[in-house]
Amino acid sequence: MNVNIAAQINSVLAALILLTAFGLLVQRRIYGLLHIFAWQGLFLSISTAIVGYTAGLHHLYISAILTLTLKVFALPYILYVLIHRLKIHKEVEDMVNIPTTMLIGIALVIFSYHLTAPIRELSTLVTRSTLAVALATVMLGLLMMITRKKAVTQIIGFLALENGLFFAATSATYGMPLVVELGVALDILIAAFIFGIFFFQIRTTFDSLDLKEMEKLKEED
Amino acid sequence: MALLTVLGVSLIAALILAFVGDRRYAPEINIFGSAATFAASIFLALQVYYNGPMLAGHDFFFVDAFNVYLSVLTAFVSMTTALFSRRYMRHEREHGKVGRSGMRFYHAMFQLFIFAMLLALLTNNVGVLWISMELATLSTVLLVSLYRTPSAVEAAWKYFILCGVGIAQALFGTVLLYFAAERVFGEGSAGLLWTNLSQVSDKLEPTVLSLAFVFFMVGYGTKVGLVPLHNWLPDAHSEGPTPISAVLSGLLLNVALYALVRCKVLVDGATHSHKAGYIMMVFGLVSIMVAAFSLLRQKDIKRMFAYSSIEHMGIATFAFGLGGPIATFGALLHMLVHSLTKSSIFFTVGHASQMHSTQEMSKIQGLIRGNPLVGWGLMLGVIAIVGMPPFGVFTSEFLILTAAMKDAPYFTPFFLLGLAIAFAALFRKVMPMVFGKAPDYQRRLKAAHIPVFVHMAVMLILGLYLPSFLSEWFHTAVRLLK
Amino acid sequence: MMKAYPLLIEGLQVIIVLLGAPLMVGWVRMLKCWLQGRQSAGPFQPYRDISKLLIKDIVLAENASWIFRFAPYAVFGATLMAGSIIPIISVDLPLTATADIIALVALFAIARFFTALAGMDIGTAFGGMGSSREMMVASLAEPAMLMSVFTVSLVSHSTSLSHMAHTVMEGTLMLRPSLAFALMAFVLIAIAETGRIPVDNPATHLELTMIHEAMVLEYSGRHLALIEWAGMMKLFLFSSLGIALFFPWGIAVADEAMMLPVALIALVAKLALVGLLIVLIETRLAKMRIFRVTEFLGSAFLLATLGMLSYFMLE
Amino acid sequence: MTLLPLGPVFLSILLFLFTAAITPLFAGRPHALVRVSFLLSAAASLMALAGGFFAVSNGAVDTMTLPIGLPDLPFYLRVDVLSGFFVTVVSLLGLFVSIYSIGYVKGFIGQRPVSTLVVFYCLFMAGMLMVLISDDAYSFMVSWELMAASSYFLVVFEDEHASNRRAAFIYLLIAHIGAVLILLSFGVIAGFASGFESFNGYTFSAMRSSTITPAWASVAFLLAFFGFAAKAGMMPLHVWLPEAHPVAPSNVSALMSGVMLKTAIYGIMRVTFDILHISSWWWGGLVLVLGLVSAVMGILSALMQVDLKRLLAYSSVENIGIILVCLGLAMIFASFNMSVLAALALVAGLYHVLNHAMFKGLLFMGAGAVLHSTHERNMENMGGLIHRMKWTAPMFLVGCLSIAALPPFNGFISEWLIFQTFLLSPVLPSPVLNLLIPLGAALLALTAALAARCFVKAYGVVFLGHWRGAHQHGVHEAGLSMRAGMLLAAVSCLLLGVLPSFVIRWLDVIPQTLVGGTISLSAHEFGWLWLTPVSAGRASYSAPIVFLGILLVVAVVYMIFHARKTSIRRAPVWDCGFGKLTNRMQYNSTSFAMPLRRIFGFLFGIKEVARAAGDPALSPMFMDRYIYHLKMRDRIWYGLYKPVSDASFWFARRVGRLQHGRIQIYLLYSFLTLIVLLVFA
Repeated sequence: MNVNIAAQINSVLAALILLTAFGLLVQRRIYGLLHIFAWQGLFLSISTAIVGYTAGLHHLYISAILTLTLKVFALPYILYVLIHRLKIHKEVEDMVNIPTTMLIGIALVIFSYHLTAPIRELSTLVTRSTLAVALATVMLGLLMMITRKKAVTQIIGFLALENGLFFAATSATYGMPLVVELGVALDILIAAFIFGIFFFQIRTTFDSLDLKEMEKLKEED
Repeated sequence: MALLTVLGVSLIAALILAFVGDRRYAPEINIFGSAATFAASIFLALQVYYNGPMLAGHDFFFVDAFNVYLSVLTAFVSMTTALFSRRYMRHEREHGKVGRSGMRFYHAMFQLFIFAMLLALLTNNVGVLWISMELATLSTVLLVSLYRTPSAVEAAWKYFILCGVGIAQALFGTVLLYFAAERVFGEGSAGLLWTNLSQVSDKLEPTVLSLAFVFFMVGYGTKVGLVPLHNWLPDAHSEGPTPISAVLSGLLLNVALYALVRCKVLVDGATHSHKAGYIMMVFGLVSIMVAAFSLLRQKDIKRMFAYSSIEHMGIATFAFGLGGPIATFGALLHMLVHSLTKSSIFFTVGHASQMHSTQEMSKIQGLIRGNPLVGWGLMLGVIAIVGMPPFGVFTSEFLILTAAMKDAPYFTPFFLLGLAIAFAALFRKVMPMVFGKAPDYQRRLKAAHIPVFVHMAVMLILGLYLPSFLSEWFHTAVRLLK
Repeated sequence: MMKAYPLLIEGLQVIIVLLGAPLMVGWVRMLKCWLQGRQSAGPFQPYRDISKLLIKDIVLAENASWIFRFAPYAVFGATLMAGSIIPIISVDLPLTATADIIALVALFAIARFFTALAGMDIGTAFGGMGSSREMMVASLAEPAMLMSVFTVSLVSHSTSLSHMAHTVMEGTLMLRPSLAFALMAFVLIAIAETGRIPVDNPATHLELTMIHEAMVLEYSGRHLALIEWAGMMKLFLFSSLGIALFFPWGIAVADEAMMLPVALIALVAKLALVGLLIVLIETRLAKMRIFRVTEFLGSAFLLATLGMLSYFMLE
Repeated sequence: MTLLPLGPVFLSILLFLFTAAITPLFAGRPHALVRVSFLLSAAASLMALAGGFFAVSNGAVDTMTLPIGLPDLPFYLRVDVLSGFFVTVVSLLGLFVSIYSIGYVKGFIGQRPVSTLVVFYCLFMAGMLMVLISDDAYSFMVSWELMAASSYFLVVFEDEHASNRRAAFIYLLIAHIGAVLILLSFGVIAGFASGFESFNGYTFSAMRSSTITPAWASVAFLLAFFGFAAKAGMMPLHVWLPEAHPVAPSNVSALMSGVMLKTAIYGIMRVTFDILHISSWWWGGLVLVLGLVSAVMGILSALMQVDLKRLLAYSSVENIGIILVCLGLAMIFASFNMSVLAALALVAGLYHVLNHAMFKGLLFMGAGAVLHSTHERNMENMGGLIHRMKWTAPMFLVGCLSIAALPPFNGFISEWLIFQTFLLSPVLPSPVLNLLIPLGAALLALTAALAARCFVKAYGVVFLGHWRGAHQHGVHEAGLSMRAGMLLAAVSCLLLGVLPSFVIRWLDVIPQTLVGGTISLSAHEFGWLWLTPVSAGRASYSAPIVFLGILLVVAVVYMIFHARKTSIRRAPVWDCGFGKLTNRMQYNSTSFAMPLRRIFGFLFGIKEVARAAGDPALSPMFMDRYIYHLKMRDRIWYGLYKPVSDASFWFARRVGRLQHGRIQIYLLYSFLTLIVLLVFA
């Protein structure tokens, strides 16, 4: 597989990741969100593996495997179990309506492209054009967190944001050093545990996972 | 060796306490662990003092004047906080606010948190710095929700999400930094080592670095509690157990600012402009102003001092942004003295709220008559924190303000306004609590007096006499951060 | 001998002040009687009044403290001290250098301070009212007075009374607007300070209008005699102060022993004229309401300030 | 042999600190504590007094450095003539007040712990002295704030009342804001001195030799002036003063009013005359105008008061105004290089500093004695104390006479010198000043007359007449040490008033160093008996002769009139035949001030309500009683401070909306921050 083809495949994967990011933004059903999230993880993992193969960097395989296990299997599974156990409503409500969100999302993609333009010029890597997508994914994840009302969807948005970061790491620099990658993965794992605990805590204290319950601490009166 | 002890003891203590944290002797283990860490950190500091900056563990650790004093500070405050938490947590346990597992969790996470902060300070790897910052957040998230009250859970959730998102942006910044470094160093860990980066910072690509700085600013700025990224801070401080508030305010914010400043040095080196400095100054100033005005309307005592922390972090950020030898010196000193003062305030605040079974300030009265130590401790703490001599905060604010008058005179009116409002707000609230007659619902309490005394003494000494080794360190750090 | 001469003049002046004051008051009263078509008791009646009071026993208010008893002496002492400073017959008195115009004003202020305290001391509404009003008048008159004499001292570059008199005397006779303003202010103030109509009425004890008399209502015997005497001296001194500041011609200069009789005659003539002026004012005008006094004194203050300003602007 | 003056001053500070430090040893023995500690502070004051006095009389400069503070910036200490003079003032009153305090503080024993009072009293004294001798910005600010903080704790000593706490709060707030302004001013000057490459620029000696552009010098001057003026209690920054001084224990009020305000004057002089050097005349014009405003408004407000200590506090505002007038004149003259006139103005100002310390200290001590025995601050409930406090009454009278600027007491001397300055001022190059100066003289004259009026009222209502209050049991004379303290102050009032030429000869070296002019040659043309500031022809005043003259006349008259024994009969006062005079019918403080309210009422927000109470059906003509309400609003408070505070709270409410409670909004903040930074960076 020569570099050119790898780059093309990578671009396709990047497009898919962007698509899934938008999918997360517009998806109303919660299981649907989980599926899309898992797909995004899969694309990310494949992309990492391909970059690792092309660049001959073997530690990227480890990253890819980590991504695969964490983002494709473990986290969606944990979330699935939690949602099931906590009997969370299947429908997801948005704060802002979906067309508006999409428009904002598109604007963010353009903005990311504009921002990464100078970096693209500098880079010599095959993956350089995908940095914009990575940044866009980060921003879309953030946008998702802002527009969603449920604790679970916020977490999914947060994880999507992390995916974007991960993608940025591989696309801009062929991955961070292994120590860092491992550490990041560990942190994500701990975070997953913590939000798991949190769901139960929230659930027991508020009888709901709706974030509306958690607006008591404020300065207004 | 000292370095390994510094990091290892707290990690081991965390592991031990995870199992025995609910026993009667657990607080002693906690104290012992922190004391050992502190002793080791002093040893480390002596090494650095005599031998200069050192690299260790295959360049994985780097100890210089900047981070060694923060490590000693971290170890010291964690030790005094551990001392304080012995009495404080016993009281909480006796009043049924925490269970056995809660105590275990508390002790283990306390040590883990200390470990994370020390790792963040001592590591040479910018990536590991990020990881340990995240670890520090994660270890305290569940401590904030320790009491399981609705507001505690809410506060913890906000802390978790906001800091999580914030720190994720810092990761993006790290990626960009690595990207820039790779072009100089090529593939591998070398590109993330701060010692390497700082040597070649002028070769790094300025556009990338200024972009990276934005992400660092937003990311670590969230943890520093800079406005408008600060919203988690008052919630988390007010709802968690007081020892945790003390270390969050006193230490975590410092460490986050440390991370930000390390990054700023690289960016400045690359861009040869003062842009990062200006961004920091604006953030600092906005934080000072917003925190000061927010202080005016507080009802909850811990929330109030949380805002005061925002204000002081704003001051330090402003000073680092200002740059120049005197302002940077002032900023370094400010981090030190703010941390000591604020944690000591939180100690007394914790006791005060225990005495009245509430954190509502209108119900806390007559502290001096009820418990002179707590009352005077709080009063003097507030005097110190608002920047009155002979306490250390005055010294740093003196340096920062005079330097600001020279380099950024147009900012000083806002600075002055913020300081004045904060002063008025704090005193307005604290005076009725400290003075006056003790209400009948006030409880007698055995206060943990040693930590308060020790902090007060150190604050006083630093206000009147800055030891020469400290100032040498600061001067070295100033040269480093130039 | 060189030393003795000024001392002699000083002694002479003190005697003139002590003895001339009742005479002047008697003269004013006599003139007033004539103008109002009454029969007068002659110019020497004040002497008789004072000596009568001196003989009488003292009836002291129950609550009176030592302040009340000390005040007449202080008032008398301060006034007499003032009398020994103003150049009345000679500009070269040994004591003129002791105190200048500012000190002179302050000496009168001492007298007033103690009178007002005495008014408060007995603990009646009258006394308090008198003190309050007296101090009100004073608080407006005193600055106006200072402003007025300051104008003169600006012209003469001095605050020393003899020096000021010298300057005005030796200066060419010219119309200075500043001095004119100052003189007008001075006349108004002198009226207020000496408690004459239209500010105060020395002849009445009508409660609601009186100022000075309210304060000294409880005095009797020699205390009253001292107060009355001091009051007379005050009138005399203000008149001669005005003369010394604005019309000093005729006052003797140093080492001109021959000039003394001339100076004395000039003084008598001038004081007689002043008395006439007072009587004219008092018969022409009615007493003002107490709060009109502020306007009266305000205009005096204004005039004095105008005098000073016009010195800076016009001269 | 020249005596080095810094040593005694420094030792005295150490002694004060030592006294504060040994307080815990006396736990449980308050009587011993009070006696020992205040005797020690009296000794310390005496020591400082010696140092300060020799500093001025030798004209020597003595410096030393303390190895504390920042490592590259130790505490620089320095005594020169200016600080020596102020050290003398502080320690002289400190000595009297310390003696007085032995008796006064004893009154608190049993009511509240006196140890805090002792500790902070000593720290306060030490802080004041340290302010005067520090020679770099850092140690100056440390001492300055130490002084502020310790006096704050003294103000809040009786902390149960919310009003006391409020007073202390306002005090500390304004003091702190002032301190920050001073600090910024030092920042400006230090920036020019060193460019902030090192700490050396913070020393005053570096600041002195720095060359600073006129525009920045003006900025520095304004910052320092307003910073110090806030502490000095200049209008309109005075609001803390009438709140804080009354509620503090009276010995502390005496020190605060008498000398603490003077440290601010010292600061202004140090910065303008010594460090910055005057560059433009409008500095002096500004000081002059604000001084005049303070003087007139201060004394008018004092006249309106019914609280004795508040009255005294407002009178301090007035006196500070007078001192500022002198400084303003000195600055104007100095800017036109008229050094002799500047020297005269400075001497007048410094003399008034000394005088005000003495008589205001005396008056506050007297008020303390009254408060101590009557437990009353409201003058409406006092009266007739002259019969019960046979010692305090005459000493208070001395204070009143002095502050009313009546000869032969000291207030008159400084007043006289100020008027001389005004009258000697020639035609200046600036037309504004030419109009301002006569107007200033007029207003000053008004102030002096109003001051006399104010203290007639104070003395008359408090000490004369009948007791107006409800109970008068236990009204007693003050103790021996209190009387001793007051007597010493009263004697110094008299001595300063009778022997001014010695004092002027002593302090004449100060204008010589500051503005290069001196008046001593002309001042003693006629010898010590006469005071002739410029030349004998211009003006002269002989305080001893006036004093002896009045004394002589009074004695002679007394002897003549008492040659014949007459009987004195006591009788009830004239009651117009109604025979129902009660003590409530006396003129009181409110009624005494009534004419003035009519005249100057427009300056204050006055609301008077008088209405009859009783049953109108029963008898419409004769009411049982009349009810009179007088409400006075400080226009400056409502026009200047309240809007600021309201605006702060309004803004705080706005800012509070940032903390909205909804996490999505918070995330949006961080998102928007990111985007904004990305766009602009």
